[in-house]
Amino acid sequence: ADPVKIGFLVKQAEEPWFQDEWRYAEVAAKEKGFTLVKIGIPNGEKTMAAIDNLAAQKAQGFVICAPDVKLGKAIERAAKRNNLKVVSVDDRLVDGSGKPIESIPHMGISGYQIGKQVGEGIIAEIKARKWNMAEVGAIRVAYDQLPTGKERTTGAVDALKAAGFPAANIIDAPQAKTDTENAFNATNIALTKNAKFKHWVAVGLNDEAVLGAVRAAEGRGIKADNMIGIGIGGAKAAENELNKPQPTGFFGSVMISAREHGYQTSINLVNWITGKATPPAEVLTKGMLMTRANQAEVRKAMGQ
Amino acid sequence: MSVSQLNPAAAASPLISRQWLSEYSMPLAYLVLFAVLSATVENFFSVTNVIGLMLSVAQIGMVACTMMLCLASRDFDLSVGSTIAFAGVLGAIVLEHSGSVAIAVAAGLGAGALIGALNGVLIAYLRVNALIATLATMLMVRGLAFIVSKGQAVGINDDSFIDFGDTRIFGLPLPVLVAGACFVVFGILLNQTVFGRNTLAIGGNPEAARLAGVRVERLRVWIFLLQGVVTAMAGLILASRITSGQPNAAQGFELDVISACVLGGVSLQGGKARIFGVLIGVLIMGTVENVMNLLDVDAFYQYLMRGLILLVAVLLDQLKTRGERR
Amino acid sequence: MSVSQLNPAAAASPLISRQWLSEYSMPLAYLVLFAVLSATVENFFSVTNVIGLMLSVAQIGMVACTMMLCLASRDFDLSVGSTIAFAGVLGAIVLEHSGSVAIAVAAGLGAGALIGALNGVLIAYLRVNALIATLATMLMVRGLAFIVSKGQAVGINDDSFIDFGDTRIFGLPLPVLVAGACFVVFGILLNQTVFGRNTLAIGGNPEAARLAGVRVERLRVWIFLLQGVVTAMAGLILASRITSGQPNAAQGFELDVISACVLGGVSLQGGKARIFGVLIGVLIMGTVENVMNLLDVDAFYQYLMRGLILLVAVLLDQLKTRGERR
Amino acid sequence: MAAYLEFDQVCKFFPGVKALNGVSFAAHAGQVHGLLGENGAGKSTLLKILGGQYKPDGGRLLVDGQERHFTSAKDAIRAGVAIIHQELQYVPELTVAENVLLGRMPTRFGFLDKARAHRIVAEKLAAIGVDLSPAARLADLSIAQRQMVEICKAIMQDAQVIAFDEPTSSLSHRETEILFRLVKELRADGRTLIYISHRLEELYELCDACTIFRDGRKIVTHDVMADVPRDRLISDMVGRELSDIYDYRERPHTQARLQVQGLDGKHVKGPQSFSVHGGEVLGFFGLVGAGRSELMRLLYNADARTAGTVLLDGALVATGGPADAIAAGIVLCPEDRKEQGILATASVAENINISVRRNDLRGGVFLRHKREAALADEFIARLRIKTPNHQQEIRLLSGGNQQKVILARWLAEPGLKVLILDEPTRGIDVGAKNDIYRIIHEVAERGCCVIVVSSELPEVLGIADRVIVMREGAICGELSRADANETEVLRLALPDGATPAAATATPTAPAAYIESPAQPTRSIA
Ligand SMILES: Nc1ncnc2c1ncn2[C@@H]1O[C@H](COP(=O)(O)OP(=O)(O)OP(=O)(O)O)[C@@H](O)[C@H]1O
Ligand SMILES: Nc1ncnc2c1ncn2[C@@H]1O[C@H](COP(=O)(O)OP(=O)(O)OP(=O)(O)O)[C@@H](O)[C@H]1O
Ligand SMILES: [Mg+2]
Ligand SMILES: [Mg+2]
Repeated sequence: ADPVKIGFLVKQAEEPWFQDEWRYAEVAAKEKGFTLVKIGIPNGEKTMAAIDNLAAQKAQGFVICAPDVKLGKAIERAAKRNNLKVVSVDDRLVDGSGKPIESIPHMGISGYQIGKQVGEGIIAEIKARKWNMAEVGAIRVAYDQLPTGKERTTGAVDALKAAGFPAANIIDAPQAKTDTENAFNATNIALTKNAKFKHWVAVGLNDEAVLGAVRAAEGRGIKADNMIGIGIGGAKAAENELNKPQPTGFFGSVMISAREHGYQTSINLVNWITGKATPPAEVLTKGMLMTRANQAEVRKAMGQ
Repeated sequence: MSVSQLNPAAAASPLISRQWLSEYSMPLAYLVLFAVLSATVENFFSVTNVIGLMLSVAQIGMVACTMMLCLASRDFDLSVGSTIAFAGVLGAIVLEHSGSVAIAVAAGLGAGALIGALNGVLIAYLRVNALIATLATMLMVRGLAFIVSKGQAVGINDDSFIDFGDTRIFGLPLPVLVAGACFVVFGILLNQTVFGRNTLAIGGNPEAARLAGVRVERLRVWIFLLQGVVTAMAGLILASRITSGQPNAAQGFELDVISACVLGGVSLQGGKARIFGVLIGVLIMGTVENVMNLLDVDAFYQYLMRGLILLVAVLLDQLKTRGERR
Repeated sequence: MSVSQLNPAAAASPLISRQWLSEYSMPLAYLVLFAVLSATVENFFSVTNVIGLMLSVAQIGMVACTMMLCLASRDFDLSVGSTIAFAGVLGAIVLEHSGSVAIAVAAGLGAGALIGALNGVLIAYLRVNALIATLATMLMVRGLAFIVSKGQAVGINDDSFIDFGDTRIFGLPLPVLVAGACFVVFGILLNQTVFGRNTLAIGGNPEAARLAGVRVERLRVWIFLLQGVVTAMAGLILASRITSGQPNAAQGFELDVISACVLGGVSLQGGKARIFGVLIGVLIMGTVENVMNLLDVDAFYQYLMRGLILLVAVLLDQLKTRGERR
Repeated sequence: MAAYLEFDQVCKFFPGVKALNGVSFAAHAGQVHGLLGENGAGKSTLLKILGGQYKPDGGRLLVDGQERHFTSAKDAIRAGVAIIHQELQYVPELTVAENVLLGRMPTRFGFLDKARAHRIVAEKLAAIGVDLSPAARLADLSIAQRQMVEICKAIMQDAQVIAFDEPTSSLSHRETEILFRLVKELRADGRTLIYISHRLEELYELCDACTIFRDGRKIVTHDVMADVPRDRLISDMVGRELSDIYDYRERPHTQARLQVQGLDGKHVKGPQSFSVHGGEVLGFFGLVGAGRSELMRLLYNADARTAGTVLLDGALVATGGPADAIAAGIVLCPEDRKEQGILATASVAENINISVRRNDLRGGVFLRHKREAALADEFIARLRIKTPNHQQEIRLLSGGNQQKVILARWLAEPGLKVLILDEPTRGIDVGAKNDIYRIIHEVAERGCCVIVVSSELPEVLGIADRVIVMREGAICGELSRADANETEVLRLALPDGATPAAATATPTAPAAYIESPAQPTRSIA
């Protein structure tokens, strides 16, 4: 048989998370002896081009985290046309009416679920610090232009509300771009408007957003003991914060395992191609809250 | 009696060779590049890959045709990326509600025409700086795309609409054929019609054009309107290819299109445009991307490579005009 | 014999009023806007908010000062966003390894100077189109930022470095003071020195400036070099504020800076620049953003509003030159 | 005979300037009507009103007895008015044919009919006597050729009214001759022609009637041009008496200060050498495209030279660009003020001070605004530059006044050793010419070298101590003031085979020397 060649397409190639996924997929490739082609697909157009490109390279299938889940049908068609097998990772692909595409096996996280873990982590810490919820303001650093961003922050907010956090205390801070500086500016304004709260918590779509919120709070004298920020991702940006000599308002980050996603999905796909096994239709992995206290264990558990 | 002191014969021969060089150096360079890549990069020279390459630049190609006119008239359009997204989203929504492909396409194209006309009126009649005017429409149209779609991709289930992006004629996908048609049509428009000549004239010297009786403002509006319509068409085709209208599609698209044009020798100072050059510019952009993916170049190094290749391309193009006084 | 036929008194009064208007209309309009917002928008007129507003535009402000020079000389720089990211990342890495703030800052500024000089040489000596040249460096520098940082944020633990972004003098954060200093320095540079005048001259007519003894190429390189250094400084300050060097910081920053300049009346055709205008342009951009967030404007409608306000601002600016037929 | 074209109390005001203040006059069909006036008198403004470019602030414009209100250039073209503007209005990237037919390109089935366009333009060019390919790009032509294209463009409109705004300012002999023949043909054809020029001899040669402007007002209309004495014209125009405009005075010459040895480069044929003495005014004459400007640009480091050296007072002048030449004390006032001279959006003061200011900076970097303003005001007064103040943007000045500003830039140089003026009096009125000639003499008297490149033969003969003639990119002869006369100079300048007799038969020749009453004194030298 031909040597196995698969593609691994991710929506934000520059993000540490996807770099990690690729890294673990490489590990799998080395172990199992197949060829891996990594392509970044920032938008729908590039996605289509990348699939064509894979076909030209005579790949037999690809793992994909699409820039938008509604690309599902297009990806399905393109794969079928080129006779490629598809496995989705991170985000589950859906068709035009929003139903998951059954023919594409999926391994992933639910943005909403991860967000919920953030919210739950915050609630637990609020309780541990014995804060009065009425005196706590919650910043949602919002970037609703990005569907996953919205899902994550919505999950977090829902978890807060479910635990009895007053909905009126939740303040949106819309960032213009997804970087720390813009999160900083957005949070600054939110803090100005709501000077009344004693304590603060912050959620956002990634570690960078929460970091911006934490820095803005520090600028106003709201330090570690009055701030709980929990990010998502757990990569270097979080590690830097958690390893600072003094604790900061950046309390922790929900870490998701790039290892399993990168490694396992590629192996599942290769097994499918070689006819060894059909991948399970859907596997959902969970994140773990990593804080100063449990950093080492979490990293180990997550296989990093 | 002769005005020029020059010996016509002596002048003619170097002139022709220089003109010939400046006319065909880009296509030639591209052919050489293509040949080299075919020989060295595995899988590059195959029907599927070449078609894939063409498909990947189909949208850029269409819009580059009108962007060329826009730049040639000394203007600038940053709003094309947003227009692509909006036309796609609007088309998808209208399709969902009306069920009629014709109405959806009409809505998308109509919206494009409106956006283009708005740009044109702002720039030509209200004399707003083109950068600011189209930056403003870029923001507003992107906002509209988000608002009408509530920030979510709008799925498309209509098969006849989706098929458009998939259908092949003589082995070539329809989007590629449409892009090809754009190059032919706008090539003719630029070189064989009064419209094209006047466009170059208002770019080269707007005052001279006005004094010669060209209706400069009206022409500007038409150019932007055309740009809007073609961009909307590209947006609808994209929506059909990706089976959804995506409000955050085509971000940064404007820079790609403008780069392709400039790479193809269109002057930002206006007055200069060659359709052939634009085609080559578009192909270079697509080829670079394609080859880097074929060679599995690391994502971070892709930035480096893209920058370098852009530089090399313009430096090569520069060489031929060297020595000439500017 | 009199040079002018006119009664000097009669001539002076309309002239002064027009000049006065064109000189101060922007600041006045901004003051009115500021007063209206202070009266109507809750929390807007408070020390914390105004300082927050200034902090939010500190980086844009610094870079806008040099971008103004760049545009005034009829050039263009798209690479500033990448340079901010790269300088921050490099500074953080060097700081990590050397432990010396001085070396880290020197490395960051040095890198900025190199990038700027590269741009300058490409544009001035190799005559590469400024858009393409700086687009290429933008890509390459961003790539370098990713490569040196392996795509990860680089943490900063040195307190003296971090303090820089936090320290306040007379209640004003240092980044704001630095931006203020930039406006003063570059204002003087533009209006009170040969450097500034020659910059405007090469923007107005490069050939005439050259024949008048301006060393056009050398000056161009200096302008870009300055731009690189100031941008790198902004990058280091950003890194200090966010206590890390982030390789994907400041994407799209270049358009913000250029818009602020153009909003402030800097002509893309070169030859025209006013430091006061740029300051106002920067403040308008920041204020719009700030007020929209204070008013809780929906993220999607923010796009719409930003576009609209950009348009209104230039249209107002346009009004005063109306009547003059070109 | 009823007037075909009539202006009635026309006014046009700009901020700070009354460009036209109640101007009335009439021009008749079958006549050439000359407009005269010093720089900034309002001549071009009047033509812009006629061409629909400006809307008058008052008064009426009548064409063929009908009152007209043009709102755009197109209206004027439709009404049969064609203008050849002072600032050439062409599209550099388009071809001759496309420029000539701009706005009126012939089509076939909606597509351009290029063959026909080329044919009709080629025919017209041939009929006029201009040897140009319709396919040539305007950017590749010399200024004179571009000017001829502009003229052809206006003629092709087949308009009843044709107005020429200083058409000869960038033409020399050959084209001037063509132009004059054309104007006369059009007059014979019954067109109404308006002709603006600062060269009196041309006006005498061509015009049937003339109107004189000063400071936006009409001074007088003479119905029969030929009857008006020259001195009367001049005094009406500039408001004072001028007997000898060249003001030539004998000066002592020192040793050779500037030595140009074997200079070679593009557009120059073979190495060229010459030298200039201190206190000497050296004239450079040649037909259009003779390479004079190119040689000066090589000397000034404006273009790269392939060989040769320039010595000033025995010292080598560095070759790093114009800045080096200026540092050595050599300055060049370029011939094309729009492309090479003015900083359009900068003020008059800025345009004057751009180069001089390097000598007078605080701490080597900071400007001295007050001194710059004072210097600008001094030159505005000395050269009678018409501007509301020194802050006016230079693009808003009349063409001749822009030229004066650029001259001021170079005359203000304190360390001046060599002054090169390329067509310095292009578009300048008689009074100002006189001012400039006086300044040239002053500069020479200080012991500097002055090189004047000019296509106006009378000017060269009138002010130069020595004349160098160039032909086809090379220096082909040199004449002392005593030997220089029009026949000799033209014999050298014309290509082999052409006789000076043929040249002197051109319209400029005999009439030209009316302007030079100083001529008899020349034999003293
Ligand atoms: N757009 C404008 N704005 C302000 N002033 C102007 C404008 N156009 C012309 N002027 C002024 O109007 C006056 C008349 O200018 P015009 O160009 O008609 O002079 P002219 O007679 O053609 O002079 P020249 O012989 O130098 O060409 C000048 O003082 C000039 O500065
Ligand atoms: N930009 C240019 N492109 C092509 N040819 C040029 C250019 N400039 C000058 N030439 C050619 O160089 C030769 C010398 O021109 P130059 O301008 O030096 O002549 P000149 O004696 O100064 O005459 P004039 O200035 O009256 O035209 C001419 O043949 C001219 O056509
Ligand atoms: Mg004039
Ligand atoms: Mg010349």
